[in-house]
Parts: sequence; structure tokens; C-alpha cells
Amino acid sequence: MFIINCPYCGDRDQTEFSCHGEAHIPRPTETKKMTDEEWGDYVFFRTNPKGYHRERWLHDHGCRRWFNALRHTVTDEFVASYKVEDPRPPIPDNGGQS
Amino acid sequence: MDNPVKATPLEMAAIDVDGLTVAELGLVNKINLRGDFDSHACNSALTELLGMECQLEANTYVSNSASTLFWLGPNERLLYTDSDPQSIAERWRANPGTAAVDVSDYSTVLRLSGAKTRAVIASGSPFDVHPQQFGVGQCTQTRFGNASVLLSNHADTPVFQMQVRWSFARYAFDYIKRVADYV
Amino acid sequence: MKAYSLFSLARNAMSYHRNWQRAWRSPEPKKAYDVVIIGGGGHGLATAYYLATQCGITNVAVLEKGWLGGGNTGRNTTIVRSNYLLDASAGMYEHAMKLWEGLSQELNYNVMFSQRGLLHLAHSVHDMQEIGRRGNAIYLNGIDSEFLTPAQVKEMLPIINLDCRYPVMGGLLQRRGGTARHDAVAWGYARGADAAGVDIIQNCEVTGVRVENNKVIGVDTSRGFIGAGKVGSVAAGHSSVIAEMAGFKLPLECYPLQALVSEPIKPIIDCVVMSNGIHVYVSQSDKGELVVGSGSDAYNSYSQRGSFDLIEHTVGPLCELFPLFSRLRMLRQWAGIVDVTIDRSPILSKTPVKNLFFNCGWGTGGFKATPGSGHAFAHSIAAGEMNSIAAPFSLDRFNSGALIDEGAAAAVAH
Amino acid sequence: MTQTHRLSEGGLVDRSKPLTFSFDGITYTGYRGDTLASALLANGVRLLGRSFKYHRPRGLIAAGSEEPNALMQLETGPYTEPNTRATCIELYDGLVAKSQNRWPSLGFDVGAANSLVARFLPAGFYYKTFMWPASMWMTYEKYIRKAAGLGVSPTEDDPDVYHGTYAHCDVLVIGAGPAGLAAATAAASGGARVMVLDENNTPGGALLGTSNNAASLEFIQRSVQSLERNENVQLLTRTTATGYYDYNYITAIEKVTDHMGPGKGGTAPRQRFWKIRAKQVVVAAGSIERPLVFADNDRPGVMLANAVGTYINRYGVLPGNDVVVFTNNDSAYQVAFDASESGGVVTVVDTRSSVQSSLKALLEEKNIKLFEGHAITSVQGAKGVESVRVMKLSADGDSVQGQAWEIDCSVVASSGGWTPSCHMVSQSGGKLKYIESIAAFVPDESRLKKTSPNISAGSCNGSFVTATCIQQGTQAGVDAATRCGLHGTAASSESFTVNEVPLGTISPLWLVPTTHPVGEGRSKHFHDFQNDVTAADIQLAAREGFVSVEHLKRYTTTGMATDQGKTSNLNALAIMANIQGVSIPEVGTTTFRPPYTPLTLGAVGGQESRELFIQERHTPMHEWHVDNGAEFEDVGDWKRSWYYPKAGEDMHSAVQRETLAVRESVGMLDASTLGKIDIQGKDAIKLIEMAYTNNWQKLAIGSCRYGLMLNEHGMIFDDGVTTRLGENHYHMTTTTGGAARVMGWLEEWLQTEWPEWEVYCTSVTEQWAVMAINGPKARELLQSITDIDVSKDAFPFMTMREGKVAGVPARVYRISFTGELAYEINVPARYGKHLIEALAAAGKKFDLCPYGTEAMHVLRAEKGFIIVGQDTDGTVTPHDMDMDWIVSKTKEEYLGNRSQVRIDTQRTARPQLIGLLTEDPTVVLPEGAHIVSEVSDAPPMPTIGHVTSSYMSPNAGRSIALALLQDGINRKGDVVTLRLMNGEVHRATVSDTVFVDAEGVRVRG
Repeated sequence: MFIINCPYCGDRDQTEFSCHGEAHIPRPTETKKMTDEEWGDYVFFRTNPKGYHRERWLHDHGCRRWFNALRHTVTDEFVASYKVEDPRPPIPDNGGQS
Repeated sequence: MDNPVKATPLEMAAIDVDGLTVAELGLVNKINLRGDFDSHACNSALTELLGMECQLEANTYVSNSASTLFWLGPNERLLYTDSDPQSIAERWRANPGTAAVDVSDYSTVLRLSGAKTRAVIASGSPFDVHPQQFGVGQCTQTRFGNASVLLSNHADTPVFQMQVRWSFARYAFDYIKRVADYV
Repeated sequence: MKAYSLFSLARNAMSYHRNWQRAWRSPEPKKAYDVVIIGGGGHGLATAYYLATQCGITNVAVLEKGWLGGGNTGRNTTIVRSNYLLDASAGMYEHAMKLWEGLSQELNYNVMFSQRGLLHLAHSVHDMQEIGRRGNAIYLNGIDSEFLTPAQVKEMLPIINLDCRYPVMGGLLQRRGGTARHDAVAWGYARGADAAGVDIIQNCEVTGVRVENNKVIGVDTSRGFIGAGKVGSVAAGHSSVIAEMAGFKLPLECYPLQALVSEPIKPIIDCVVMSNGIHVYVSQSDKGELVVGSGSDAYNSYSQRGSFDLIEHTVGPLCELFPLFSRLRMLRQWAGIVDVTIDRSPILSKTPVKNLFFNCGWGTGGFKATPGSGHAFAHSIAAGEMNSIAAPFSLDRFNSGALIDEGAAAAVAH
Repeated sequence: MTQTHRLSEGGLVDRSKPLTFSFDGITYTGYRGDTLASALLANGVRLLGRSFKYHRPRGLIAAGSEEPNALMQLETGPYTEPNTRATCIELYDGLVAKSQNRWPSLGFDVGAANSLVARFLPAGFYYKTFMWPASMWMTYEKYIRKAAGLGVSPTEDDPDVYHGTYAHCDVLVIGAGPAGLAAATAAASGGARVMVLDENNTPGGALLGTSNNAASLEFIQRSVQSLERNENVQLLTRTTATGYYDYNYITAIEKVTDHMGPGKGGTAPRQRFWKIRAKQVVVAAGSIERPLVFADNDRPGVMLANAVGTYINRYGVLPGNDVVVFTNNDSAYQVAFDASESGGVVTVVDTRSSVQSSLKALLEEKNIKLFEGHAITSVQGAKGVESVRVMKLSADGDSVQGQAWEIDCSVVASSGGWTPSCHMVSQSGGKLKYIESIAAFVPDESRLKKTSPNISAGSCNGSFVTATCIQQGTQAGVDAATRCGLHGTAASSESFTVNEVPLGTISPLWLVPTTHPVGEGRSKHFHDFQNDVTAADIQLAAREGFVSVEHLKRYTTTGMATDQGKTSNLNALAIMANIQGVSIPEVGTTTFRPPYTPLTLGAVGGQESRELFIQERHTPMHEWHVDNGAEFEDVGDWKRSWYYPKAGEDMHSAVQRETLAVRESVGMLDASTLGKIDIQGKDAIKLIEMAYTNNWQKLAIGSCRYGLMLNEHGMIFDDGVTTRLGENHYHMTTTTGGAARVMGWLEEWLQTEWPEWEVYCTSVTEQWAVMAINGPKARELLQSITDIDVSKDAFPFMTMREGKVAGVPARVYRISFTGELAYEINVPARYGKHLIEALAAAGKKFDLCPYGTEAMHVLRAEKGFIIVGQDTDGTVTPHDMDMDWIVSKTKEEYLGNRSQVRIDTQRTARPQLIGLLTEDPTVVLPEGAHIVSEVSDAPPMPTIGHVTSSYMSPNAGRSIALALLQDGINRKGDVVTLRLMNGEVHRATVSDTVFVDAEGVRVRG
């Protein structure tokens, strides 16, 4: 049961949030020019790393803001959470150990 | 039809047991206000509209005799007011980059007081309402059982308010009533 | 392989069981194999078994980074069914069901396949429409399927609370559905594959996939390079990692999937019960434990740890549907890593790399497919092309849009 | 003869409070302060259960929650509870317990026949047999299932209630033994919010089981008083920490009223489930003694040494007069002394060849005979120990030699050393390390300092001397407080004398040899008592290659019983290590899974059961529906009026009547549950254009338009009507079930993709109560209660007007889901009840008929209006619905657009929505019935479509259906065949989807 840091409300219990998958996948702008493969990549393919993952969270039962978090998918450690408009925090170079 | 029946979701139901008093506040006028509250202009416009200082820290509220203004999010405030919600909404919307919606009936407000208040809330909410963490003047949106609620602390005695959606009001009330026996 | 039988049991008892042979050897890896299977779970072992016994390819290795059956094979709730709506799914799962029906004898290993019946409950008009459609589709696909009234449900499950929060309006029964003993499936296939000449190599982690001229030539492992004519990856939750080694992405995400068991009690529930409306998935093991499926957490994770709120949201509904379970006790909870595609159907496919094949994406429902998946994948690897059962599950569908989306077809909420 | 084994004095029981209880129908007496176990032992009852597989007679082994054998069926009727450990049941007056897993009685158990054929039932025997003939497995299984299981489930609903609660603290201390109390005291002194949990009914832990415990009790009392005086401290007894999850989330179960007896708890819950978030955790969970694994070590009377000590010292019960202490370490000597002090005749058998002289001197002083370098090679007495045989061990400990001594005894107190309780640390993800000097695992440095910061102290950390435990506890408390940013202070270290003998030099002897090779001969060496797993089973597992620790566990079932291997895991690992000739850490450790002890399912759900299970959501008019006889349908969490049967009507006739009334006069439907979203901002139109497939730019203020939403896969996921209220202001409606999903969908795009757009979405679903009035008389009805000009020209179709309805402010939308002249009247929710009453009153003269969702479904199907989720599933495009008209050909972008032109969405022969008219107009096809391309006698038959909606339409005067049919749009006029599961075959003509008023005159009337 995670404690998740909402960039607006601070540390909160995981049950106030929902997770919505990989972050930083912009919607293509000129979709009509895309091939089926390119469109399929955008809709279906994710990096699914065993390691650090940038992902989207929503503070459902709180301020209802979407934000991004950087979490390690093996240790489940949150390195950072950041607003959608914030720059991406760097990935630590310690291999996921805390 | 001159005297239309007004109803609240709980028909003003109340709980009065050892250590806990719960009352449904009647029909509170509520307006959801939007704007860029990070900007000084936006806050001063609101200060002017409501006649009180409206610069809010996250998860706090301010109030005067006529109004209470809650922080809901970086661009969202909730106003409880004795005034006509429509006219306030219209006046607020006159400011650029804003929005206002009358949400008076979207939810109802329960007032909880008595020694068991915190234990009752802790039964359904993962949010820490210990006085060191959640003092008078603070508010938060959180979860109570399956319901999303807006909690606020109004006195250390303690007095809490819990705002809950109309169709979840019965559930939240029954929940409080049941756990009041258990804590 | 010395056959197991009542007589072998009696004979060995006389010598205090000192003469049983190993269930499978523990060989050193050879330099190269015709086929290397990555992943020693049920699907991987079944693939190797059928390659060796039916496809004439016995120079096969199964590489397992830990212990056999230690992934989702050993962590699932052991439900077997083939009551699927869509033709492609029905084709795969009914193929598996037919193999299940003779599996203990085929493997000479009792996998305790128990066709005790699997009952889906409907709790709303919408659920009734869903089982109505699916029941008819299953029936017309030649698979057994029966509708039950609430009274018939009660007869099968006298302890059920029909008048729960969403009252039971009906049920869809597959009598041939049921459970099997999960570990035995892995061990039975391992023993059978080993006897047919397959090298099963545990504690051997694949660390790289070697590709030359866009063709796979072998794998690097924690025990050195192992050459391979063909490679079949059956690595479930680690498929994305293997794909990355080979230089491509898969449309997969990994989530924790949780389950729990109760303390053992005398028989109280004689079929498998699945309620999508209340979220209850329960059966009783032969040992007497209630085996309860929970849900998958909504965040990517390889940690084999889930969030406790899912357990709360599993136990609550269980007690709502079966109020007398309230006094029973949870004995153990755990999580696996499930690899899930967007349409929640698996991938059996050729890949951008020649001679490298993938079998993955079984999500929350792979156990029941084990024999069918292994069988179809073995024949497809041998032929170099996916066979008719596997073909609909190819990677192409994520470009064409021809998804096999059972979940979407069940259309929750309206 | 009562309480034959109760000592005349001593112990913490209250001899002034006798309690009566029954076991297997016989009545006994015990005292307040007893457990069921101690009370039975006091009464000389040794045989308490039968084992799982061989049905061997079993008695108590332990005094705590690690007990594997003494599982009880506690109480009867709705209060019955299977598999309850006698050692954890506090005695109360009137307690009723029964033994389990035996028939017909505990003394004579037919299942014990399994013992006779035990040699044919080695580990995993069931994988090797029961396979012939294949058809017989279900029969074999039936008997296997009956034989398995332990106790029986209740057959009535649980009458008890449960409470769940969250809690927060700075420092959580697990265990209130000496280390835990010290840790809590230290942490609390620095001002930390502290919680302390202990599974016992009183704090003190192992100290409660020591002799001459006045000093111990004083320490406990002093500590407890200081903690209880501190308002920042919560000390919970009868509370077991069951799970340790990420980010220091700890679950615990508190037995609130169990000790009072069934139905005696008043309004208090039976149990309370705690969900605790701590900044720091101090694990002071103690340790568990290991049994020695020797021949027939499962006879009733063979106990853990410390259990014997605890029964003597805490409960004033001497389990038997003749006690043999069998040990490989020093700690059990204290038990020898205690038993001797209590009048027992004691013999010590020590596997070590040289025992330290100070201990020998003490033995001599107390006249206790010692066998050095000896071992017990057999235990006599089927239903209770009568004697043991003792022989000299070889130097390597692998065999026995020389003369066998027979010692008469009724109790064997065995100690193979101590296993620190690392369960919590392991659950938290922490690693363990093996320490040779104590022959056990202890917690390693916490691996994940951020997600599970914890510190272990006391015997769970491998310290077995009280003074050291207290020191460690104090330090742990100080450290934990410091890490919370507080200043924990170490009070002057407590020191007092405890009668205890330190562990000394332990000499592991994991498998005690006997006169024949292990696994041969009659006797069995058990290590897992409850699951009947023996050393021979481990040997077999090793022989067959099940050597990894998980294979060992799964193949032999060791560690998988209800005690989860608390007393057996390390012995099993060690035996396997010896067989393989590797070290114990090389074999590995099993992962401990929550819960620590079995956890009541009802408690996990807490109060969120029955009416608090999942909320029933009601509209403001709900009471009116109830008063007017409505039957309700569950739609999501909502209760919606389904139909309103009159006296004598069934569902069908009520729905037919309501459906007719709407087209003949006027009907009213509560539509409040539809999702509603207020959208404002200068970029609102951009959002709406992206969310819907059609064009919205030209929508006039005050006008309404229907829209479809697609996901990025291009599939329909919601629909609704959106109205332009002002220049940059819209009111969107969604389906009932889609309300939250659509709101989330819009916010997701706005916040993550287009944050620069100025758009604000606000859910107003419950702000508005909505009544839809439909039918030719709807205008007259509405006009009679409104000040809005509702004339045809003043208020055209697909527009909205504001005004007063029934004297209250309203927004009225002229939109229709029935194809009739219709208005949806929205009023603030407070007036919902008022509105429906006003409509009902005014409607009398217009034959107003309330109708429910079922009639609504028939009415919309008559017009071919789809229901998203019924006529569509998640695989249907607008084109499949024959709704190309709603897809913009001019917009550059909208969500899901690109998916419309993928290979698969453009393929012909996709299922498409059509109407079906059965040859026999009285036949209503079942929804879900399939259209087949050819009919044969038996399946399989190829299918080409299925029925999505099907009703008897009173207005069309016949049955109607909607269906998805491959290439359906091109097949209109064709006759297709449907084959039902009951064998019926029906033919139907493919038709248009509109069955009533095809020209659409009525809606514009």
C-alpha cells in the first residue's frame, strides 16, 4: 500500500489515487497521415520496463488532478512525483536500491 | 405550488449518541469557482467579490460571517454562501479565464461533533485527522468508505464537517451511524 | 521413465520409497539445441513436451531462471474453462479443454483435473444479456453451456445469498469446467518432456538474445551462451524484458494479480463460482481451502506484491455472496505478475526476428490454456508458421485492429 | 476428579473465578486467565485432535499461536468456528469446543486406518495414482475431499459484526514483550505517537511464562502504566499484526469480544481490523521454539519445552508428573528446573556430549538425572506418552548405539533451539541472514529503507536474554523516534532478575536418529505436525528432484498448514540441506506471506458489509417510486424504477401497458441518473469537437445535439445530448453507467494533453433532478404547470428553455428517447420530489402514466435508438451501428478518428446493426440468440450475428428485435435463421431498425 505524494496535496494513501499507465505519450497531431503501424504503436505499445517507470496518476478522491510519477517497478519505490507541466526528474543511477 | 417542498437527501436526519452528534446542515448554497488562483489578479478579484482574504494554502479554508471558501485544487475553490448563488456565479464569470457553477444541490453537509468524531472518521478514511496533522482551518478531499468527501475541521472540541454527494449521503450517514457503536 | 501406477506405489512402499527415480534430470546445458524454450512454467514445459512427443524435435532445452512452475503456474487459482464468446478464444480454450480431459493419462501424472462445473452468475439485466449472448455462442461452437434459473443456482449452491446487493438473476454453467492441481501440471509436463529427451535447466536466467542478420542464433544465459535453431519465449511476466533483448517492443503491460486461500474446511462448495457483477471468484481445493481470486492492481509492477485494498475488495464481496464465510479465516495471500495485452487475449506469434517466437500475454487467465497453448505453440514452432488455432493471436492484430476482445464484448456498464 | 494437573498455587489464573466449559461433550472446570488449552491440560486431557492425513492422535505442542495440533471446532450453530487453536482461545464460562477431523469420535477414529497404510501414502502419492480408469477421478476426488478439510464451515449466516479502522502513528511496535515494552517506552518518551500491538490478552510476552515472575510482572506493570498515562500511546492487546505491506502499512486483528463468549459482546464488534500507517516500525515479535525431530515425536505429551514452562508458570498447570526434557541447548534447562520445583520427576536428555558444569551442578542439586550425548529413539503410548527410549548418540550424531534406556514419563519437553519470528520483516520485503551461533535466521539489514523502514529488537532479532532484549528494545525505540525527527531518550536501563537459562552453545541435531534408518520401520519423524509431513517425505522429495525450497514445500506440503510452518520451516530446510550436503542458506528460505495467523474474513470487510457493502444510490424521487409500487433495477450503483405493476399485473403486462400509454397519452420517467457535466471556458468547443464524432461549431445557444464518443480504438463508448447554454458554456449528458467514465475521460485529455486550453468541467449529475415526460399529451401537461411558452414554434425540438415548472426554477430540454413529443424537465435536486408530485397531480387529467426503464427500452427500440452497452459492445464502430451520419467528414481530428480507417474497421462483413422481424410475430427472440448461416442437428453451427435487443412491441403490434449481423446493412429483406439452445429454430426477416413512426413525425409534433 503505497504512500503517494500528490504534487498539490502532499503524501496521501494509495486508495485516494488511480494509476493510468505510462506517461509522456503525446497524441499524434496529424493522425490521418499515419500508417496503421504508427497508429498501433501509439494506441497499444508501452515500454513496460522492469525498472524505472514514468506513469500517470490521478488523485481521484482528492484534488482530482492528474500528475506524473517516477517509480521503480521492482521495488515499488517512488522517486518523484511531478506536475504534468514540470520537467521530467532524472532517473537515479543506483539501480533501484534505496 | 406557491410553497414548493424542499428536500435534502437525508431529510435533516441526525445522530445523537454518547460521544457523537451528527446533523445534516440544511440547504447550503454552494458554488464551484474556477480560475487561475496562482495569479494575484484572480485572488484579488475573489477577495473583492467575497469581501475577505481569499489567498488559500492547499487544503485550507477561510470564512467570514457570510461565506466559507474551500481549496479544492490549484484552479478550483468551493464557496458556501448565504448570498444568491446565481448572482455570485455570474459576477465571478465576468472575470476572464474563470468559471462558476451552482452546485448547491450536488451534495449535502454533515456536521460531526463529540469525542468520537475522529475515531468515526478514521473508520472510513485513510486520511490522518489527528490534531497535529489536521487542525482548525484545514480541509481535505478524501475517501470515506466508498464515498468521496470534503472534510473540514471547524473546532478542536472537535467539530468536523463532511460534505458528500447527494446519492452517497445515505450511505455515509448509515456508515457513521454504524461505526458510532463500534468506536 | 518408470510409469506411475498403484502397483509401482505398492512396490516402492516395500522398499521404503528408496527407489523412486528423479521426476526429471538436472542436466548441464549443451552448447546448442534445435529449439530453446525460455521459461519453465506450464506453457513452456507443455511446449517442450509436445515438441518432443508430437513434432519429432527432441533436441530441446527449457531454460528457467528460478524453479519450474514458480511463476504464474504456481500462483493462480487453477480454474479451467472454455466458455468463451469469440470464435478465436473458443478455438484455443476448447482445444485446451479437450487435452485437459486426457491429460493425467497422457502424462502418467495425476493433474487432478476436476470437472466439477463452473458457474457464472448474472446479477443484472445487463449480465443476463451478456450470459444470454455468450451461452448461445458457446453452445453453437459445440461447447457445453447451460442456463440456470436462480432456483437452480440455489440448488447447486445451497449456501449462496441469492438476494445479495445485486440479486442473482441467473447463471451460465459449463459442466466440463472446473479446476486442476497447478503444480502437478508443471511437474507432469516436466517429467514427460524430460523422458522424451528435453533438457530442463533450472536456475538458468536468459540475459541476452543473440540475433545475426535478423535471425536468432541463441541466447546468453547465466550459465553461458546456448545456441539455438529456434527460440520460443514463454516468459509470461518477463516477456517484455526478453523482447527488449531482441530489440523490439510488445503490446504488454505487467500488473500484480492477487489471490488468497482460506483455512481448509470440509466440503462446502462443489463447483467453481464466478461472479463478475459482485467480483467473486471462488472454488474449494481438494485439500479444503477456499481458493479465491482477487484482482489485478492497476499499476505496472514486477514486484510480486499487490496492494491490500484489493484483498479487502475481494473478501467483502465473498462474504456478501456467501455470508456464512464471514467466520472462516484467510490463511495466505500472494501475488503474481501477469502480462496483459490491450484486448486481454494472448499473443502467439512470429516476431520481427526470424526463428524467434513469442507466446505471452495470457494475462489473468493463462492456466486454463496450458495444454492448448503448449500444443499449438509447439506445432507452430515446428512448422515455422502459426497454426490455425494460434494464428488469430498474432502480433499483426495490433496494427490491423482485429482485436480479440472478450472483455469489451462483455460490455460492462451502460 | 477435576483439574488433576493444576498446581496448588502459582500462575496468573484467577482461582476465585472458576469457569465451566465442555470439550467433546464432557464438562470441565477451569479458571479465568486460562486458555482452553491450559484448562484442558489442567484437567488431564491430552488427546485433543487427529492429524490431517494419517489421523494420528495429537495433543498440545505449544502454548501460543504456533500450535499446530490442537485445532478446535469452537461453539455451535451460527457462532461455530472451525480450526481454532486451543492455545489462543481464552476460556469463558459456557465455552463449547469439539475436536475435528475424526469420525465417529476422537478416541476411536476410523480415519486412523490411514495410519495402517501410511507406507503407501508418501508425499505426493496422489500424483502417482487415482488415474485409472480416467472416469473414476471424480469419484476418487469426492472421497478425497471428504477426508481432507479440517473443521466444518458454519451453515448459518454470521450473527456477529466487525469493525475496520485506519490508524496512524510515528512508531508502531509489534509485540509487547520485554523488547517491545522497552521500545515503546523509549519512543513515547520523545513525544512520538506510538502504537503497541500484542496478540496476548495481557502485555509481557515471554515474561509471562517465566517462574518467580514478581520482578517480571513489576516491570510489565511499570511499563504499561507509563504507556497508558501517555495520551500519544495506544497499547492494544488481543491484537495480532497480520500483515506488513509496502510503505509501512501494517494490518492487525483485534479480538474485541471473542473472550466473552458468543453473543456476549453487546453492541461492540466481535473483532476489529486495523489498517495502520506508521512512519517507523519496531518489530519485537519474539521467537518460537523448534521441536526436535525424533521418532514418533507427535505423541500427545511431546511438547515444546517452553510450552511446558509456560503452562507451569503462567497457568499453574503441570502437564505431567514425569517429565523428560530433550534438548540440544541450554534454554530448556530452566524448564527442567521449573518442572522439578513444581513437584515433577524430571530427566534431561541432552544431545550434546558435554553440558556445562554449572548446569550439571544445578541438576544435581535438584536430583534431576541427566543423559549427556543421548537422544530419544522412540516414544511409547498411542494416545499419550507413556515412556521413551534413550540411547547414546554417535560422535557425528548420525546414529545411536549401545544400551537403550526406557524412561517412564507422560511429558517430553523438547527444544531444538529458537527460531526468531521474522515473518513481519520477511513480509515487508526484508532479507534474512543465517546465524550459526543460534542456528537460525534473523533479519538482515532492511533492504528497502524507504518503503519499509523497520528495526528488529529482542528475541526476534536473535537475542535470547531478557536484559539484552530490553536494551535492544530501548535502543530501537530511540532510533525509531529519532528517524521520525523526534528525540527519543533512553531511560535508565531496566534491570531485574529473570529465571532463565541462556541458549548457551546450541548443537544442531536436525534429525534425531533412531535404531532403524529414517523412513523405515513403524515410527515416523514428524517436522510438520498438522500436515503430517515427515523427514522421510523430505528424503523422498530430494530423491525425486524436488529440491528447491518451493518445490519441497509444494511437493510435501510442509509449511502449508494453518500454522504456515511456524514450528516446522527451519527443520525442513535443515533436513533438506543435510541430505544435499549444502548449507541451510543455500537451500533458501520460503517467503512468508500474510497473514501471520489466520484472519477472519468477516473482519477484513469490517463494517462495509450488508447495507454498507456497496452504496445504493437513489434519486431525489426515489421515495415516490417506492410509494407507487415500483420494482427496481440495478444500474451501476443506482436503483432505477424498472416498472410499476398494478394489482394483478406481472412484469410483461405492466411494461406493455406503460409502453402503450406513452404513445397514447403521456408517460413520465425519472431520468435523474443520467450523467451531467457542466463545461465552461473559451476553449470548451475545442474539447467537445474532440470528444464527439460529429460537428458542433454551428450549434446555436439554447440548442441541443446528440453525440457519440469513441475511445482511441475507434469503438463507441458513450453517447448523450449536449446543449449549448451560453457563448462558452455547455451542458453535457452521458449514460447512467458512463457518467464517471466520461467525466474522467474529459479531464484526462484536458489535464494531460491540452492543459493550455481554457476549459472547466464540473460534474452536476446530482445537482439536477430530471423527469422526462413523453407522449402526445406531454405539451399540454407541461403547459399546465409552467410559465414557459411550450408551443411548437416557441419551443422547437432539440432546444432548451429556462423558466418555472411547478413554481420552481427549471431547465427544460425538448429532447426525446422515445420518438414521442417529449421534454426533460431539470430542477435543482431539492425540488425533485416536489416536481414528481406536481406532475403526478397535474397529469391526472392527461392519463399520465409513470413508466420505468423496461418500457423505456421497448420505446426506444421501437424507434431503433441504440443503447450503448446493449446494442453496442466495446467492439463496435459508428459505421457498424449504421450511424455514418454522425461521423464528421470534415473534422481534422476527433478522438478515435484514425482507428476508423484501419484494415479491420474497414473490412466488409463486420457485424452491423439491423432490425429483425420474426416470421411468427408472437415470437419474442431471446436476447443473445444467434443467427446461424446453416442449421444442423447439433452444434457446431457457424454463426453470423446475434440479437442485442428484443421485445414485444405493443405499438408495432408484434415482436421486434435489433441484431448485429455480418454485412447486415446489405442484407435487408433477407430471411435469416436463428437456432436456440432448446432446439427451436426461428426465421426472421432482416429489416430497418425503425419499427414505429418511420417518418419521425411524432417527435416534432
